[in-house]
Amino acid sequence: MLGPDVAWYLAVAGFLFGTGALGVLLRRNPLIVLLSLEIMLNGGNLALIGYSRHLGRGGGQIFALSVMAVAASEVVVGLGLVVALNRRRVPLDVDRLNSLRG
Amino acid sequence: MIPGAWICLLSPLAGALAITLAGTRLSRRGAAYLSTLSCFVAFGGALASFAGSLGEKPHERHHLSTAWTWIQGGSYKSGLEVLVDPLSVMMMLIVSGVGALIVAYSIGYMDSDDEERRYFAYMSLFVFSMLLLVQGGNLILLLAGWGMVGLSSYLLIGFWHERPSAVAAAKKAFVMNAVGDATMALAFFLTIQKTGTLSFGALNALHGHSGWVVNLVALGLLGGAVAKSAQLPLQTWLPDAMEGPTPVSALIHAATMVTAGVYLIVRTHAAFELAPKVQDLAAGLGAATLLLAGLIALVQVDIKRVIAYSTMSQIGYMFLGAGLGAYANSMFHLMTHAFFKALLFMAAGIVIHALAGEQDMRRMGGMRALMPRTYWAFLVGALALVGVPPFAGFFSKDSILAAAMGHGWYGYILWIAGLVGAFLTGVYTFRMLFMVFWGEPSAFAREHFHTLKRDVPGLALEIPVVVLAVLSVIGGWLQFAPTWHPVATWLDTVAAPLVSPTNWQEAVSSVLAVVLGLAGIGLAWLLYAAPRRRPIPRTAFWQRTLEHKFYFDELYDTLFYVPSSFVARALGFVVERPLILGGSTELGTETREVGGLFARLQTGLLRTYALAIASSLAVLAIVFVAVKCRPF
Amino acid sequence: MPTLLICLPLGAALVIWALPLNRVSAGSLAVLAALAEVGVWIQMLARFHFSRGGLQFPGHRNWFRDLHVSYHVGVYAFSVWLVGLTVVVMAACIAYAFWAGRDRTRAYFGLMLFLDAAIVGVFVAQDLLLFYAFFEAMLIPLYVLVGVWGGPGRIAATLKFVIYTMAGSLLMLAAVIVYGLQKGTFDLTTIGTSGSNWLFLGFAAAFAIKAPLFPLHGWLPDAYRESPPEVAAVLSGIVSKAATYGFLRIAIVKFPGPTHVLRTPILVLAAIGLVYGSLLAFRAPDLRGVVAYSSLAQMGLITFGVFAVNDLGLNGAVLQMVNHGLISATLFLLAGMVERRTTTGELTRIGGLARGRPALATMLMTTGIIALAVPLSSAFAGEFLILAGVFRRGWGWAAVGAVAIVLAAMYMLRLISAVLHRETGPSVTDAALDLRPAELGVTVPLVACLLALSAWPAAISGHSFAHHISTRSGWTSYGPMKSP
Amino acid sequence: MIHRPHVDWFALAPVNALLAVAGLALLTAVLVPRPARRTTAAALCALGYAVAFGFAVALYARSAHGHGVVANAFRRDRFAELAQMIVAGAGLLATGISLRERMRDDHVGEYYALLAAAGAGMAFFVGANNLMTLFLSLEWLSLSLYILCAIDRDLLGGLEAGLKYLIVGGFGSAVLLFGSALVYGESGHLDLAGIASANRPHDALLLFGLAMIISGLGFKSSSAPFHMWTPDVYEGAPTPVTAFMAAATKTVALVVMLRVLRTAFPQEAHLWTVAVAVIAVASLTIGNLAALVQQNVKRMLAYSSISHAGFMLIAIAANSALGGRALLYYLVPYAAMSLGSFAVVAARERELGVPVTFDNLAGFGWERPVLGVAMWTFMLGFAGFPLTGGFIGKFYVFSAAYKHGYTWLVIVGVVATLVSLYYYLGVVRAMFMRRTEDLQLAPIGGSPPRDSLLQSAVVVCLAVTVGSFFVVQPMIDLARHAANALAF
Repeated sequence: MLGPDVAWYLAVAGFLFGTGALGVLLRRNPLIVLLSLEIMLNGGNLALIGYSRHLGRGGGQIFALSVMAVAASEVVVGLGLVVALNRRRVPLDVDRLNSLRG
Repeated sequence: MIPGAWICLLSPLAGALAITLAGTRLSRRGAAYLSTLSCFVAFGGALASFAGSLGEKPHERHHLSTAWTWIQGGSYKSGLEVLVDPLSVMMMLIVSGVGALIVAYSIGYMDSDDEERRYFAYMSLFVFSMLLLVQGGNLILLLAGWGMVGLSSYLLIGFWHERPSAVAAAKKAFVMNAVGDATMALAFFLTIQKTGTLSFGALNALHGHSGWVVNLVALGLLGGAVAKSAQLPLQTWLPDAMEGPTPVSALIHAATMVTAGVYLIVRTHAAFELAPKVQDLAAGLGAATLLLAGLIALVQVDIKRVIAYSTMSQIGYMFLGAGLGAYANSMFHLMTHAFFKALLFMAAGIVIHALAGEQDMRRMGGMRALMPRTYWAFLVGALALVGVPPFAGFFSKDSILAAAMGHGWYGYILWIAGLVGAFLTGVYTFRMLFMVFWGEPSAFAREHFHTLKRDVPGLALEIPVVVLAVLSVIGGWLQFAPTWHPVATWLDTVAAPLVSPTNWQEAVSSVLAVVLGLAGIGLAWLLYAAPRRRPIPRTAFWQRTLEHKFYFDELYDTLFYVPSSFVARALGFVVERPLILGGSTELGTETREVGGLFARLQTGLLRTYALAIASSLAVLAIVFVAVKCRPF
Repeated sequence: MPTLLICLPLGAALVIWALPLNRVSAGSLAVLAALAEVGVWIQMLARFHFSRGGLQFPGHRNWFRDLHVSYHVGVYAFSVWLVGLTVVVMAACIAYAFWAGRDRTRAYFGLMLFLDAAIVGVFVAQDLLLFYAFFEAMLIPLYVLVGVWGGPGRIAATLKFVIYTMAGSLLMLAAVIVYGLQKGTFDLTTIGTSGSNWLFLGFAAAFAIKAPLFPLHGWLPDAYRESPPEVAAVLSGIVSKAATYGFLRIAIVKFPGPTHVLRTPILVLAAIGLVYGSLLAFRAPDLRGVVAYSSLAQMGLITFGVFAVNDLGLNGAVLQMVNHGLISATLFLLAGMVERRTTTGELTRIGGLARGRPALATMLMTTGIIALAVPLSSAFAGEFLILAGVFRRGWGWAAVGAVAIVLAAMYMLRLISAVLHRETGPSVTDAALDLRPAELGVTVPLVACLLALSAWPAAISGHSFAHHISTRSGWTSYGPMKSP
Repeated sequence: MIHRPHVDWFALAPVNALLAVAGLALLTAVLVPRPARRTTAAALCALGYAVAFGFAVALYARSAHGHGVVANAFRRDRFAELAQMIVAGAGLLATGISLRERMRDDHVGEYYALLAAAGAGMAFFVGANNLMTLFLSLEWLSLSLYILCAIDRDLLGGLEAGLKYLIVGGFGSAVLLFGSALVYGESGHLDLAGIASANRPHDALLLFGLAMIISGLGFKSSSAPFHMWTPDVYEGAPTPVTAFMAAATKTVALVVMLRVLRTAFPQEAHLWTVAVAVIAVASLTIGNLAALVQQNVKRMLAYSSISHAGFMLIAIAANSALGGRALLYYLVPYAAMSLGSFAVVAARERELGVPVTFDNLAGFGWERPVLGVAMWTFMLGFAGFPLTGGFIGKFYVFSAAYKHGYTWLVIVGVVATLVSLYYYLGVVRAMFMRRTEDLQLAPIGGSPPRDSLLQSAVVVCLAVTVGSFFVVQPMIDLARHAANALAF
């Protein structure tokens, strides 16, 4: 089988996932946070594709494709919300979204 | 005779219920008549059963009539039953007879008291209870009557319930009797456990059980007896009980209820005979009480209290006799005592009534001139009390003393005590008589005295007194120890005496007793009535001690009442409020505080939420791997 | 027939809630329903074969099969008496409420009837889960009855009451589940005995709180003080009996071993409660306080009887349950009537009520005297049997009981004289009339029942358990009661 | 030529019905004139749910033997159908509750469309039979819900809730995705049965995957410690949406969790039962304790829903047929109670125009007896009192736990119930025992006209709550057949 072993793909995928997670945990700008979410999902995608290559089955790739679609729509919704908030003169900072707590 | 017994028992109850239910629809006088009638009906019933028993051979005179099973717990059951035997018949006669007379007397005494109805309802209730006590066919009914008389005496002592003193006295009487009830109840529990029943026969069945069992049973019974009969150490309630109307004192605290203890001992003599020590104790208590009461009576100034103490001391004689096993003699003295003591109370009552309720002897005096008939009645009673022949007391009291001589050295101690008591009796009785009736009428007496009118109340006051006076004279002739003794034989089947004094014992004790009694009278005359009076010898210590009744009240207060109420208060403040009421609340508030902490974790910050998920996910994953793969 | 007893008040309650009735018609409907309930009970009493014993008038319907839970009702001899107590007291209380007039009438009477049904249910349930359901269902109306119609401190009181009781009930729920699943059935008549102390404690906790027993009575004073008098009457009169009934029906029967092991601690608690309650009753500053603590003491006494586990104790306990139910109900109702007249229960501010108020005096006097167990009263019979029974477990217990009897005399006489006697209290005006006919109509029947029982206590103490029971061991003596 | 799998349209009928009405409802937004729009859209939505319910019932009747359809991507069995019934019922009621919600008239079309779409997603989710469909349908319903939370743009809280829900939810689903990827990789299968059948060495990555899947589903079922979004979202979102989420989302999340764990990971049972039990305890503790101090009723209900997730997780942890029955039975009264209680809150909200707190609930019970009594019943039901299905539900759950040997879990549950009494009864206290006079603010412009639709919805919930106490046997039979589809 061509290319590196599946473990490498998995490592990269995990790295992406971790990066995204850190992004969500650390960044305060909702746009960046959404972006980090995308990265996490893509980590998942990469893992799926890598595995499906490794297993020689198509399922994983189909899964990955559909996930892309889902991710896109998720971002769309997210952006919509961000825009709506921005219209209401709410600063783009997730730490300021704390009117609901306790 | 069975129907007679039931009528005797129930008619007073019917009277009480009728008066209660009728309420204001029944006039006061009507209530009075109804109550009196019911008591006389009871007396009729008693007579009927007496006649019935007379017609039988001695050993047949024992009938038990059960209405229905009153109480039952599994195998144990006791019926609602009346016992008709010589002893109960005798008591029925005394209780209903004297009771009827006294209730009749109350018509006059309570006239124009605005709660007459209540009074007469209570009186009937009392007569019922007393009859239940003496007729009850088993121990638990005896206890029932025991408690009921306590109740009705509570009601009657506290009859004038606006007076705090009356209410207090009533409570005191009830609680002290409750103590007695409790000890009796404990004795009965033991009896049930050992014999499984509470019929009077159960006490004979105790025979063969270990010593402590019978001793405990006998002690429990004795406890009840001393409480009810105001003997040492539970005697303190009786004087205070004089807060009640005078007829009540006459009926409950002289003639009937207080002598119930004697009845109890005679009725349950089987248990006592199994426990001779307790028997001696009873006799000893009796002797002690008769001395103590006699001494205290010397310094009392309230006429009713003097009579009350004399009652205590006379009952002491009866206990002495019963404790020695001279049952017939005690019962005989009980009967005569009922006559003359009731007489004394009622005569005193007339005086009090005539002096607008004054009871202090120091403010009386010279009443002989003002009310001669009452004086003669009172004199008869006094002589009977002191035991001067041929009055009733002579025949009954002296035979008890005689019985004491037949009981070894212990008996002689008791005997001496009895003789001293006889002397004291003479002193205090005639001290009272002289102070009240002799000499010149005091200013107070002249001012407040008003003669009785010759109307129904007046007659109602006088007739019973006359009857009782007659009885106090002839009542004793029923039995004269050396020659003939119908009472003894009558009671023989129920309680055979343990001692039979010889004639010379009888003679010696009679002579001594009479002599001492007369000596006492003489002393009283010297101190209170003689033309040239001797100064009354006083020592401050004895004076105070006697006036404080040997400090029994104070003792019991500090021993029981004060501690218990202190403990109660302490529990309230130390345990109840902080721990039991407060504890739960604190727990609740603390839980809420913890809840507050958890709520504060909810910062509202997105990143915290994500962090929570991430970290717990990590933990979960690591634990899984650790458990399943055991890499380390 | 038990089903009828449950459904009748429930139906009436629904009708009252559903229809837009006015004050009077709602009230009278409720009273009628309660009286009908009494009638049904009398029917049941008449048709009950006391000689035969055992479970009678059984009713059985499947509830859910896979855990063997069913709707199973029926009455034993002693349950008959407790049901009777319930219906009678409830009728009296509802009638009193009707007369006294409660705002939000429909809600109020609906809840009272609901409560009626729930309590009856507790006494007739023959399935563990059903029993538990009724046991908790009692709380639902009580919570609101106290919380809405109660006094100023009602909210705190009712919260405390519910949390306390639920703490016990939930432990019982755990015990019920474990016990039932272990035995594979929840049917009380067929479920076998268990030897687990923990299960026993689970049940005992619930009952001990509901009764209440000594350290667990924290809810009692407030609840009894703050609730409307008739609700207090129900609380102390019958709801508490559900607990002792539980001891009787479940704890000692299904857990013979644990009962044997844990008898002493429980008797100790009962003894402490007996003396402790009496002492506090003796100190309590107000009318209801005295009655409240006295009922704490009384529950201790009844527990004595139950845990004597012999025929004397058990019979006495049943008798005393009925007695105390009637007594404390009457006393609370009378307390309510006094408070209506004097606007306070402070014993220092009332007094001398007897003068010119014969009916009130007679009622209070009679009840109080029976309450302090004067001999010949039914309460005396009950206490006598109980103490005679517990005497067999050790004379010390009976001695404590005897002391408590003296204390009872002390606090009851204090109550009577403080209310009726001595000089007239500051808040007693001449406007405070004697008992009205309606009030008499409510209290007289209860007192009449007490007097009737005094004349014939054996009616209950002789007709609560099968007669041929051995006196040696309680649970076998109880054994014949299991369904034939 | 491409091999086309046979599609069992009947199995998909509930989903499709909802999808269809979703589309139609969207069209109303443009085709129907504004005045009629609200009612038309609502009617369509309700119709869709009704039809879906009907189909679900029919399917339940006809799928005694569960089997995979559409290339085994979707499973047609009674387990799924029963869940679909609950979802459909909840959606129907939610529609009724939403009708009079005070929101601007634009977007009503979208609102109902999304409501239907979310329902469709759930209906598919419960049947999802492989990891892909699982993830897709999860996103499907989540996206609709994100928007629904934020649909009322006047509601600042709504927007905040929406964004929070979106981000945290995205995080959760990313976790689920990665977990699925790992499991797929290690087992070589996407479909659940295959995962179970695949013989694999117990390797760390699969366990990581399992952990991630549990977390992802735990997130949706708002069970601690994945719960933290719940209070904020429930409080911020429009109340009818909250009602729908509380009832339906939790239902499907729990049902699917049981299906996945049971079907795909039987070998790891000894792991995940304990894990789920621990999560249950956490949810019970945190939910109840945090609820104690809440003032806002919606927020309190949110925490209570967390604690109930805990209760139902106990049933899952039992991992037995009895547990399955317990879960499926409990879901019915639970859904009814949460829908009902949020509906009552909504009614009060509309009267006052401000968030409902314990204080401004004062006297509500007497002003609106029907709603008051209903709320009272729901609270009693949550607290597990008799005469409500909540009681039987708890009983079953505890029984399941005990049978599985988790006696300690029973004790925890009991204690949690005790704590929960405080705030549940607090609602009753506020409604009935506080006088209206102590109320700070008077209802604005008097009370709005009685909302008969909402009222009837509440009454239905009431009927279900109480009825499920009396007719246990039939429901248990339903639940048994459903649970047996999981081959316990």
